[in-house]
Amino acid sequence: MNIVIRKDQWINLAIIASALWFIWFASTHFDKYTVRILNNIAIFTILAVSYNLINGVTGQFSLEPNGFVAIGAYVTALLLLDGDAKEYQYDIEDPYPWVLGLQANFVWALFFAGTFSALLALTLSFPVFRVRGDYLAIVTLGFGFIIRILAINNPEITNGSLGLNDIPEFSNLYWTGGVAILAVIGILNVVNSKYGRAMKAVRDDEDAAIAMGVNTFKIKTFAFCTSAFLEGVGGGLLAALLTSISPDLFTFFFTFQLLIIIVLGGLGSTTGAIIGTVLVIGGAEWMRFLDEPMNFGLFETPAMPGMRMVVFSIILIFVMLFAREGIMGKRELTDLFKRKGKK
Amino acid sequence: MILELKGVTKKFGGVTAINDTTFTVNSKEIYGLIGPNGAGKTTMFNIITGNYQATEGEVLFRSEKLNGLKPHTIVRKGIARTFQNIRLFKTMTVMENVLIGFDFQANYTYLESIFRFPRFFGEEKRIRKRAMEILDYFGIAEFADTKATDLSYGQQRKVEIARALATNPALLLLDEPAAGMNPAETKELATLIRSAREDFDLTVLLIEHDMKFVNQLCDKVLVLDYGKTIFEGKPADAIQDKEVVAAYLGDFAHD
Amino acid sequence: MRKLTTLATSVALLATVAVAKEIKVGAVMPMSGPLAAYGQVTYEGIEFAHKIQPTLKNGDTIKLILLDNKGDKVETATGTTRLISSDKVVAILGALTSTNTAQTIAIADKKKIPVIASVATNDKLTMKRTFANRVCFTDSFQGEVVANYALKDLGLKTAVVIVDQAQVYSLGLAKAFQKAFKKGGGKIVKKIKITSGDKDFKAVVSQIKRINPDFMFLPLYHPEASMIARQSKQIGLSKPMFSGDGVANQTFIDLGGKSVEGYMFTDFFDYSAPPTQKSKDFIAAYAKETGKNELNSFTALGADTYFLLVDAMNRCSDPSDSICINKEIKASKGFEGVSGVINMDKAGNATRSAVIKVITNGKAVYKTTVNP
Amino acid sequence: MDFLEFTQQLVNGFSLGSMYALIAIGYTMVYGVLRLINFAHGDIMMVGAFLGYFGMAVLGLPFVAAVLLAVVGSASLGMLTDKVAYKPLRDAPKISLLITAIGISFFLENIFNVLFGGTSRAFPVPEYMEYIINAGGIIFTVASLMVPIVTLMLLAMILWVLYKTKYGMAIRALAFDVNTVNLMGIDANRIIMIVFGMGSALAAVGGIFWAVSYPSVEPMMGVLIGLKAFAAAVVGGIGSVGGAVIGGFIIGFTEVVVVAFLPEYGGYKDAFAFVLLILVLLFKPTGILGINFDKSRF
Repeated sequence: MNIVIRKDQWINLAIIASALWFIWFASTHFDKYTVRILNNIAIFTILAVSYNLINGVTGQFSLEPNGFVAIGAYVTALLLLDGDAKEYQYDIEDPYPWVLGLQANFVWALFFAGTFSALLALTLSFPVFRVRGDYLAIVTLGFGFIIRILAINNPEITNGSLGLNDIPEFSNLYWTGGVAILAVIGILNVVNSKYGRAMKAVRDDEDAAIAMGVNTFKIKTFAFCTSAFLEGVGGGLLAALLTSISPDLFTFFFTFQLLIIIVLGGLGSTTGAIIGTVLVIGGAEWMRFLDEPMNFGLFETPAMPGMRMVVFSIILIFVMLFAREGIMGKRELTDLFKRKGKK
Repeated sequence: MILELKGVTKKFGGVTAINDTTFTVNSKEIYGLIGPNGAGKTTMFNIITGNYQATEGEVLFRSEKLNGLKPHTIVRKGIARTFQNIRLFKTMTVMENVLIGFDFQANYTYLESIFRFPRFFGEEKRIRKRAMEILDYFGIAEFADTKATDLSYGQQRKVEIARALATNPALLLLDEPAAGMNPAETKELATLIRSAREDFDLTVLLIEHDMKFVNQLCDKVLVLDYGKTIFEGKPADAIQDKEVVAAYLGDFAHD
Repeated sequence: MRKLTTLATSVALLATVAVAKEIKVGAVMPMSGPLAAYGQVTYEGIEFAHKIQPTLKNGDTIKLILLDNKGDKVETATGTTRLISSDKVVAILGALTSTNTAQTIAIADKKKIPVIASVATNDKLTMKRTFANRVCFTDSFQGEVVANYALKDLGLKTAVVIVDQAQVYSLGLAKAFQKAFKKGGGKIVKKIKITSGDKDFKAVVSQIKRINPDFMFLPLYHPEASMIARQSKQIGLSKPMFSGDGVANQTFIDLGGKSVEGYMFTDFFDYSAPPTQKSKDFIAAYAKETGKNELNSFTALGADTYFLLVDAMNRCSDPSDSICINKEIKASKGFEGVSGVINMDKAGNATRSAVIKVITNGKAVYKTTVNP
Repeated sequence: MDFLEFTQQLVNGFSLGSMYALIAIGYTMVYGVLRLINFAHGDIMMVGAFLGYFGMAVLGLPFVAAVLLAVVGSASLGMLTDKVAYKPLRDAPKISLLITAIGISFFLENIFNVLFGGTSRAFPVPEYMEYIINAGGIIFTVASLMVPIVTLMLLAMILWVLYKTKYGMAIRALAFDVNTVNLMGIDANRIIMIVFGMGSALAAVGGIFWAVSYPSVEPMMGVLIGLKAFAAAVVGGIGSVGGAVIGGFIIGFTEVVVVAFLPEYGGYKDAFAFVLLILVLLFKPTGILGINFDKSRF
């Protein structure tokens, strides 16, 4: 038993070390386009593993990421932009004085972004988890929507639909990749603890979990808030990567993309969420050919803009109908090693 | 006296599922709750565990009123249960299933688990050891890393009871533990329950259809019919009771 | 459209065979997602212009690379980075809306790659940027045009403004109009906020009916503007209505039906009175290709981003020198585009005339041209 | 605000609420039998509106025939989605079902976008529907009068089916217990299919009404309306058809009242449905006429 754990730890350390090496190598050797895609992958990894915690591990279907990512992005942007830059940008209404005064360094900005998201998640969890599960989906969907409405209708804070521009570009692969590694470790640590077990128990059979003395409300709230925290941080990283944010960035499509990622990777598997991110975010670039005219030799199909989205939704339905477990099922990478080791 | 129900009534809309039931279960007793289908036995369990709130009446556990408490709080006070149709956590191993029972007994916080504080390792080691002991007791230690739902029916039943015992209960509620078992398994189960009572210092309240099983195991039985108590006493006497026999006639026929 | 694309691809294929150098030009457009309708129309113009003029003066061919951004910022950023660092484009056309264009410019500006926007009218877009350009006029110019026309030509003194909080375009235009209208002695009696996607404006129009202004200014896109026109008609509110270029399309007239009769709006150009020779040729070619000569302004502006770029490239000794291209774009004076004569200034903004149209008998009829 | 103004807004709210109600009924019935938030329901409404549009603008059918086409087409589509996408997942975890529903919703939106473009199309409203009635200063079109009337008629019909027919009883029974329905000798899957058909047919009517009142159809039109209709279903009490109608009216009235009397908050109009939803979950999770689903089917 002990030996297995030790072996796991070695594997984990090796994975972390190679990830760090890769980040260094990519930052120094790859071209800008590849680095940008890697940045996107890193940020979406953070979002996917945390989204997977509530949806996959805890089995509570939520559609919130766009909302919390938006919160995180705005909090970070407001904290990173200095007073003058804000003064110059606000075009629709004059900003509130306190908005101009907001200021923090990148680390604190990310921390506040996460905390603010988590607090909102906590408030939402009270109405939502009072009833069972599936209302979460619609409430969070509505929440994401309301966040956008708030961003649009409070130009004194958010500059309305113009959004915030010229955000200092702090995010680079060291930041996004580093936070992604920390997020994955953190999430895996939760999953491999009594809390993670309780989350899975809630997913498998909520009544049985209650009968084991699990406070399911608390467990669901923990999962929801953790996921919101990391989504907020991810949003902050995104804002500092794009250097410009506006409400139309955080539409439901954002959430939909994450949903495909975790479903494809295997709901409940953190490794799966990472694999899904690489496939979908990397693959979305690759799948651009779907929008272009296709030459089948004998005949040519016309360009069909938007075909990608159709294909995406078919993939989602297909995975759910015929390959419900996705790529990884509920297993983790370390499980694969374990199985080999055992035999 | 460990459990006491006083005039408990439960109504669903217009239907009375349990009607003014009063009984007490003494410490270390094995107490049977029997009656035909739809008699309100499982409803009774759900009231004791807090899943349902009694419309009228009181539920007392070690003289403490349980009415209004959340189900998970009641578990922590020392009442554990199993389900009529086995409800194991299907994506988890046998070990993990039992560890869920230790959930509230492991003393580390959420942040301690994220940052892997020393206490996390200590506590995990402690509960894993105890979980292993319980599995050992039930003779299923070798399956610790097997997915719980891959086991045979009889073994799954054991895992479920082991899981319930992991919550360290004083009162164990078993909902038809022998259902679906063959006679040999049933016999083994009866022995196991009896020895567990001694080794874990347990009181057992069980729902059962198999009268033979009840007869050889229970110290006392309560017979319910459409929410009403029609008999309370020794199991041997129950079979002789006219009302009980009448209520059961249909049920025995198709069992 | 299908024919057009097939043709365009075959042309592109032929072009690659040619011996001359190939220079890549990028386009970032929402071809899917919520903005797809506008992106498709605009890109149609770029594509068609490319088909007409696929080579430079010196014989180099231009390869157009389109990236769909789905109307999304992350995709815009990735697409722009790809165009610059991986496809090595010399210039980028796009990205339709002001917010997405700002995203493209933020990246391109650092890499010193010129961007030409087709319809992004927000004033601040080109400020503090070196490589940002546009062929459309700005919100403030358009706002002024409407305000002056209403005050001076129509003698309207009081206005209600309906602004779409969710559209940068609407906010900018409303602000510019208000400023100019007040300056000219007019009075804004009420500013009503709506959100795009709204359909029911009964409460809004009955409020306006009570206020009874001289006219209504609706700096909106066609879905909302047409519904407001319809519902105004229903309650018997028949004040003059005025919009910007957001309603300058056939869909607006289709959606509005009879209720948009008399509706006025500013536009970039009028296909029935082509302002330049290039317009005439383009419309003729367009009519031949698609069978219709109602050239949408977005299509015309899309074409102009391309033509302006090619014109600037032709003036550079090395047509793949982005810095020179940018300089030449900004130096374009009296450029005869499809949508009219364009004069670029140092900031990268186009000085150009606006056209005012009025809807009569289900057709947008040219009324007057306003020169800056 | 005077009396006339108030009455005018009342009429507007009634008309708007009816449309939400028609769509909410479908949500509530599907939730009742399947415990599924059918995210694709709003998009079925969109398909209904599109079918109506095609019927009139392309096939040149008269209005009533186009409505029939839309109703039949949407009902078939609803039943088809059940058969293809939901039925194979009857024993799957609920989350799989919800994800599939999202997938269907996105699929419908995008396939329509690819095939017909994202530009709004003008819905050819029949002349008589736009005829304006002026009743002592209160102005409304024939359409806005017809919408609530037809809604109430359809509601009466649905209630009749639910309470007076064998299938209706099976639908109600299914909300509580799958076994009872099987005991009645009726195939539960068949009932579920019927529910999808009925719900989708009503959504199609709602979609056509929507297109008549606001004459444009586009692929994304069902998204927000669908969400609000679901909120209406929860406010009214999910699982209850009457509740869905009440919820629909509440949401409709709230919106109209907000825009009319609190114009500064007009921008938040779309948010109110969700705020109501959250309040209901906080204080009365079962909604106004709701049934406690947590405890049933235990």
